[in-house]
Amino acid sequence: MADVQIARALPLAGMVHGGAEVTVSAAPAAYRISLRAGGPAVAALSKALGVTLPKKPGTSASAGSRHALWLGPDEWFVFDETADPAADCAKSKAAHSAVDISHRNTAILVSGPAAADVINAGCPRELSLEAFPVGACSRTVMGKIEIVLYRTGAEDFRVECWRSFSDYAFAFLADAARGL
Amino acid sequence: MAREAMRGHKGWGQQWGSPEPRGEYDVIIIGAGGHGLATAYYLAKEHGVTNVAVLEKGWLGGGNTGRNTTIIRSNYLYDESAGLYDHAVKLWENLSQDLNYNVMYSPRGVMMLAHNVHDVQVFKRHIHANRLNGVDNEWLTPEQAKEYCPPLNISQTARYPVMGAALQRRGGTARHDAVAWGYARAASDRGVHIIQNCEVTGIRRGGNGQVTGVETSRGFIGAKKIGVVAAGNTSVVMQMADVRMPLESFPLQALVSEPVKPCFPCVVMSNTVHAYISQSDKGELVIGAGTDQYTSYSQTGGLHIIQHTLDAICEMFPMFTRMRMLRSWGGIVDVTPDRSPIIARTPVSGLYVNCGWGTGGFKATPGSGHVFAHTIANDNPHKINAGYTIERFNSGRLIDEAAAAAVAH
Amino acid sequence: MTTAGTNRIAGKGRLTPANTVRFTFDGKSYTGLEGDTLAAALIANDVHLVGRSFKYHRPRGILSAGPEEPSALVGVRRDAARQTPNIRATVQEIHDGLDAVSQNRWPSLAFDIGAVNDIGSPLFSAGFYYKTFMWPKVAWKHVYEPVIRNAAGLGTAPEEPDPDHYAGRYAHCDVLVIGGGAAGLSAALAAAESGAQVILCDEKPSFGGALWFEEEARLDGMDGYEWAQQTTDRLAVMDNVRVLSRTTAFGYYAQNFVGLVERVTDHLAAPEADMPRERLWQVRAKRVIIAAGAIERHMVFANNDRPGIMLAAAARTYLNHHGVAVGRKVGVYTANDSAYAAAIDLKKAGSDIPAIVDIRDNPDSVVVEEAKALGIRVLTGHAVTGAGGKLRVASMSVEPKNGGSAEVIPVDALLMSAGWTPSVHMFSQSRGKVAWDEESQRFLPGTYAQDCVSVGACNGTDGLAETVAEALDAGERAAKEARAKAKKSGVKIKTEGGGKWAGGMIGAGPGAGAGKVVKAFVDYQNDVTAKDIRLAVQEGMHSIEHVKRFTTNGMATDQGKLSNLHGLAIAAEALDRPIPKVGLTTFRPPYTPTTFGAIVNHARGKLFDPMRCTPMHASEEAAGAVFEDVGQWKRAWYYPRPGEDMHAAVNRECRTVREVAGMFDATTLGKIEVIGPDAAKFLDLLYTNPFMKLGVGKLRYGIMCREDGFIYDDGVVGRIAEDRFHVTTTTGGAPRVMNHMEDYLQTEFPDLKVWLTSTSEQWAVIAVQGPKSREIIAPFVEGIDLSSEAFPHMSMAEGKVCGVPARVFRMSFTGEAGFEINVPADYGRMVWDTLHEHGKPMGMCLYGTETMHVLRAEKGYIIVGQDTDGTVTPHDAGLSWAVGKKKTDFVGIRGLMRPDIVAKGRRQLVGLKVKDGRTVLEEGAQIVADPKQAVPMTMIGWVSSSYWSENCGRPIAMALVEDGFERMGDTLYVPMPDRVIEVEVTNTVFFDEEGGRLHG
Amino acid sequence: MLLIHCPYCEEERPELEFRHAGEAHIARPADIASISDEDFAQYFFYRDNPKGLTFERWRHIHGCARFFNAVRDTVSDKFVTTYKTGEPKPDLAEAANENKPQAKKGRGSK
Repeated sequence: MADVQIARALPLAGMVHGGAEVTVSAAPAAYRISLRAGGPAVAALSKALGVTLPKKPGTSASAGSRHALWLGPDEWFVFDETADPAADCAKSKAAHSAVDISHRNTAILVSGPAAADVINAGCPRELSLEAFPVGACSRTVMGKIEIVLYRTGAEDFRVECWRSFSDYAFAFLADAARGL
Repeated sequence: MAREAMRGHKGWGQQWGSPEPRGEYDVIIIGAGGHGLATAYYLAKEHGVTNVAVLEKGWLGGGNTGRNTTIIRSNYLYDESAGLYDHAVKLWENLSQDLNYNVMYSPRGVMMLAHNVHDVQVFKRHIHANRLNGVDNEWLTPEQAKEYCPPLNISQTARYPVMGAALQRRGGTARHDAVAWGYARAASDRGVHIIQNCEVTGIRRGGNGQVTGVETSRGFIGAKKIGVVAAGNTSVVMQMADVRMPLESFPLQALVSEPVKPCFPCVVMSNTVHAYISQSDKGELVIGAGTDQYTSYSQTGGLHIIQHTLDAICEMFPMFTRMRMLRSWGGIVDVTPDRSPIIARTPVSGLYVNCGWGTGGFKATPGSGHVFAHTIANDNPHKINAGYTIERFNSGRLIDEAAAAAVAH
Repeated sequence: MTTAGTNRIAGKGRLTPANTVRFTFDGKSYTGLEGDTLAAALIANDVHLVGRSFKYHRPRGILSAGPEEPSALVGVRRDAARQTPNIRATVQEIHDGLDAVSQNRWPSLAFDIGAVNDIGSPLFSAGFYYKTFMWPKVAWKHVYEPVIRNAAGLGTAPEEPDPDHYAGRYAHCDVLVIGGGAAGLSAALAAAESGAQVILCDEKPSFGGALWFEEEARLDGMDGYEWAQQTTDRLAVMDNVRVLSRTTAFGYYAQNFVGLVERVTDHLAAPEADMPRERLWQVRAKRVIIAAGAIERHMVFANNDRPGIMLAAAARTYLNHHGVAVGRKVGVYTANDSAYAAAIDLKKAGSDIPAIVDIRDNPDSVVVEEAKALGIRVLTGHAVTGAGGKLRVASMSVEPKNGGSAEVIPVDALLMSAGWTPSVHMFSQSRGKVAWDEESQRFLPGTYAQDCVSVGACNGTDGLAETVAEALDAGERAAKEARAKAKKSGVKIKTEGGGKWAGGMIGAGPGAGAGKVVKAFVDYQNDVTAKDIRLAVQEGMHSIEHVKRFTTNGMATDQGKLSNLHGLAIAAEALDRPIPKVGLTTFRPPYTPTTFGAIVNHARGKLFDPMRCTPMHASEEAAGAVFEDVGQWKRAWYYPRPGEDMHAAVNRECRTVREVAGMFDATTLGKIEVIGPDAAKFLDLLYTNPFMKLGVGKLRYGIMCREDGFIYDDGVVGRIAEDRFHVTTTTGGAPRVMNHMEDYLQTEFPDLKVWLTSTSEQWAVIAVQGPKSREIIAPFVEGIDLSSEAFPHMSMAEGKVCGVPARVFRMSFTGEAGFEINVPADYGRMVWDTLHEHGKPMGMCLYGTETMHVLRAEKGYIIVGQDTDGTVTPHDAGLSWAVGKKKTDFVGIRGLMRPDIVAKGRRQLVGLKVKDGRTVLEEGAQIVADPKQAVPMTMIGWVSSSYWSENCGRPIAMALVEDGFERMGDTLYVPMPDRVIEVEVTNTVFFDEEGGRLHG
Repeated sequence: MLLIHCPYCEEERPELEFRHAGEAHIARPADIASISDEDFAQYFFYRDNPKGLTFERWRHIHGCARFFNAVRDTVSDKFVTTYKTGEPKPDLAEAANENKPQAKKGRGSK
């Protein structure tokens, strides 16, 4: 084969928008799958993945670098910055659908005391710690796009969106961070 | 007028009466909106049917007639549509004189913007079809569009740059209240009873199935024929005669800005960016918003629908960002599966229906009333509304303007 | 003390005399104090004339001290692009450099030519438009309408794009309190101390509401206004409370969703660049407490609009808050007690009060005695029947209300109060039904529709003690309802003093009653007089909605805050019917005019709508691509080289693809991964084509219909494994096809074991097409035998391209041998650049969507949405082969059987050959059989696709023509404005009819 | 903007996350290919469109992505209940009583 330098180009590579109240930055590359499975397969898949797939709506589970987010009654979003969860799913015989979406999505990290306020500029969900505690996750909307929102800390969120919407998402968050 | 002014306007009589209902009418029209009043007027004027009552549960012209953005145009694609709407425009052109009431028909031009190649293809298709149908509609370059409407942003850096526009010069606006009042006065002058605060609660039918009259909040009123022109409430009224309709009712919102000096000379519509705007004689920017997604009879809608509309307005006319919304309101629009109206007989003898105008009924008011009056008087449609049957949904012969325009690729 | 205006009273008010502010009005410079509204500062400088009315251009002054102001509207200008019309001088705070101008006058405010309308006003009665201007017919458009338009319209719209920034925020709370007077503050405090999450907003710069002017009110032993500030401070530091001043609740929507607008910078001389001008708050509250207060009404009498005539409580605000006396010789005309307080305050501040004219015969109240004790003449049972002066009130005519001789009393200001109208706006917007309270002659909250409660003056509650008690209770109760763990607040507030809101009159006063031809204004801004309302009734307008529309009463920028009740009362009197029978007032959003920019907030410019770009966008841009918008996507349209126009570029690209090869970015196509044991069965139901027998590693073109049988979408489906398919959709169709599939899967075929995942953006798709395509990609492909034998047309395989995992499809939308390479999106640009670099020296070009369209048209391939329009079936499109004949069910099967779908006369897709061999038909052009017929012509079809085909050396076109399949070889006509074009009906394949090139 | 209880996510979510999907409980005829034109039109085009309580479908498209059913009053736009796809039509009388507290009367309605 001809000699090619393999280079993965993240859509927002290196982008940071910082301020005292909030920092908006591009997340590093990750492996991601959309995992679909019926009830009976969940235990087997949890075992294969090494993380217990949560059954409670809107919750997540983590093990090491691997995070599994409940998105629907038979749907989980699993991401991992170091190892490919698709490979682990492939080992399970249980009926399921695991689709690689590592490149479909990209992620933005929003951190700081005003993180929730900035996301609430376009996301109509209640983001108090009471309503959306650390570890909470959900598909929702922000401005004119769909996102997956995942709270990783009291003042830290991960915003996942489809690749071609990431430019909009980043610009939106940066605009929302102005003049808080 | 000047004479009345000097007499302190004491001589102006009532524009329409407030008669007590008779025991029976030849025709009862349910709904005193523009279409219903126009139907009554043309029944009296063109068909000599004057023993007519128009029943209205609220106040005349208080439904969609009083709640729309008054856009008038006829540059529709299909023969059936062009025929119907252009018939209406021809009536609009002489309506003030016909009714002796200034309905302020203002042919200031309706410009529809093309923002992508698909829009251009669709508009050209309309323009060609309109030309061969004898309906005016012309293509403008972006520069010509800007000349016609100076506030228009034709910058190539716009999110969806304007690639051109279709302009119908005979299109424009009219004063909605004046249309209802003008028809009401003219119909009343010809003997039609307009009975407000009279809600129809039932449709009575005889042994042969033929309608015999209506139950109302003011008692039973007999009728040989009944025309239902109840817009958003059509399904409810038709249910009274056990007729299920291919209709759904949605909230449609609109808004006006505070009045400002003339700054917007025509009507601009953009289906792609979702903006519909003109300026009223009073100086208000009149802006049509979209429908909410769910069926409702609430006459209210969500703020996000208004937001979506104003997004588009501010994108296309960035100087209006500092303008302010003065008033917003909602109507109930009844929508058919092919977004074209039904103006037809029904499976029930003596029962006629005129409905399904969706978001665009105002422009058709005179034409709709005219052909519906014909349909009721002759128990047969006018050739202009022959295709607007209910049965088309069984046979598949739809009149789908929206499908012809809106399919993206 | 003259630095901040001659009417500034030393020792009065709460502003700091040292904090002066310079501003201009109509070009003249004035000094005011920090904390002044423009209105306060103008009155301080003895300027009462500030505007002209809408219709008659009558001189108008300042009527109020709040957002209900109908008259004092000005334009405010920060710079050329920051001009705002119709700003209420009673709301706008002054700042250094504020530049305000009067409106609706020419050439100047004091001398306005438009005022001739006032003299001609008998002609311009209510509804005058409708009765005239009809003859001659053309005159409306060319003469009357332009004149009317120019006369109307108040201020001037800005002409430049707004450079300011706006922000938005969604917020949630247990309790939202609307209004921050004594009631709102008490309610908020009780709710907050109970542990609820509270948002409190008030439209003014500081909290207090009526405490701004009610000097005698004391709470917890403090001056009322001071208490309000301390309470605000106490709330502001609580973690569970958000306090928003300068924030108007403008819209109350379903399920306790309330829109607030916060004005952030308009009061600042030099706002920081990043600060938004306004911020929209969209609040979802578990409970809402409406504490919106009440609005004082004016008295309806002749010439009640002269500058210097104002509401009594407004005068108290100017005096007690701003330290400004509205006049030195101040008349008072009232129908209730509250105006007495104004007279007393002004008297104590040194103004002369020539008389208090009280329309009541025997007002029995301590304030009457107090006024008399101060030596003020009180004329009970009297009425003001007229005002003298033009640009400023100079006198009032006073008569016994039941007739008698008039006395003209000189004044330089005239205060009036007809009583207080509870602000039920938000309650009404919440879809609550107001009810008429006969006893107090006012509309009050009747039946509630949402989880809210009204407290204080807006609920008809009189007295400070009662208001505070009601509000504390409401606050505590709301907290308990919203939050299970709410505790007892323990808040107690002691009150003394405070005014009453009850009493007064509605409708026209003596001298403005029936039969009187005077200008007694009901709606100031729209110049609606009592007489106009009677005329409307006389003309048969019996519903208040008709009266309102006929006269425009209540439709001005204040939306009837002062005028509605008076108008209703006058109409009711003329109709001789009780008020509730004439109509109930309902209110719609917004409460006060709301800036478009705030509503739109972030969704401007780049954030108006997402612009979607493919991973290869930057490379395409660098290669000179011109882009087109396809939905939200930017797609490379064509790649012009220097000197080439679109036509030349497309011709070159078309030629190059067929002669050598071309590379095309197909990333935007939708992709869905369909997985599960029933995947084939599911696709078999969703597409017209059969899918059960599609082999692994094979591709099939599929058509999707809705139940009506019309083409909904199309695409290529590849079978990756027995239970795994890779489905593609059109670019625009991606989301709706996914929704359509999910709908059937979840609700109609829930027993099928299938999962759908959108992979549209997982894959970058690079199409390499043309005779040299294999040669170009081969060096970079691993694990796939690309030979035609091993990998024939309509096959797919997984392998590696440029070292990254890839799905390679052997397929073609051009009619050439070609490949579509799917690679994970983040690698897309790398693969694209690599292939481009390699292919370019071999003669390969990049091509865009336009060339793609031409090449596919040369082959007769349809584009859904261009050659179909939602009314075209697969049969109409000549795709009957793609409808499974043996299938017993698929979505659309029944729709395709309907009588008009199978009848003759369907429009069918055919090719057109232009007889002259040169003319490119216009897309959308209509087709007729007989070009000589008269208009309206019978059209039998239309041109859906049309191009110059460089490869065919002639124009090609496709068209939907009535019974087109039976017209092969027929001559038809395309009538254009200047000529008729002759065409021949052909099949739709114009190039390589045998299809040999596909397999090369 | 409505607030809609998603029976799968088990909480109320803002309307922006949802897509309305038309009248509920209109099953696709199993023998669709053989039904009459009238029956097909009734299935595909005709709707009850009631003023009052309506059975309707929603999709939590920007949430859990599930379709579900709802009972809503089309006059007040208030939801009576929501339930999962496939569950039977709820007993309206019962549901309405449970969810419809007496309308609160204000001072004005004596």
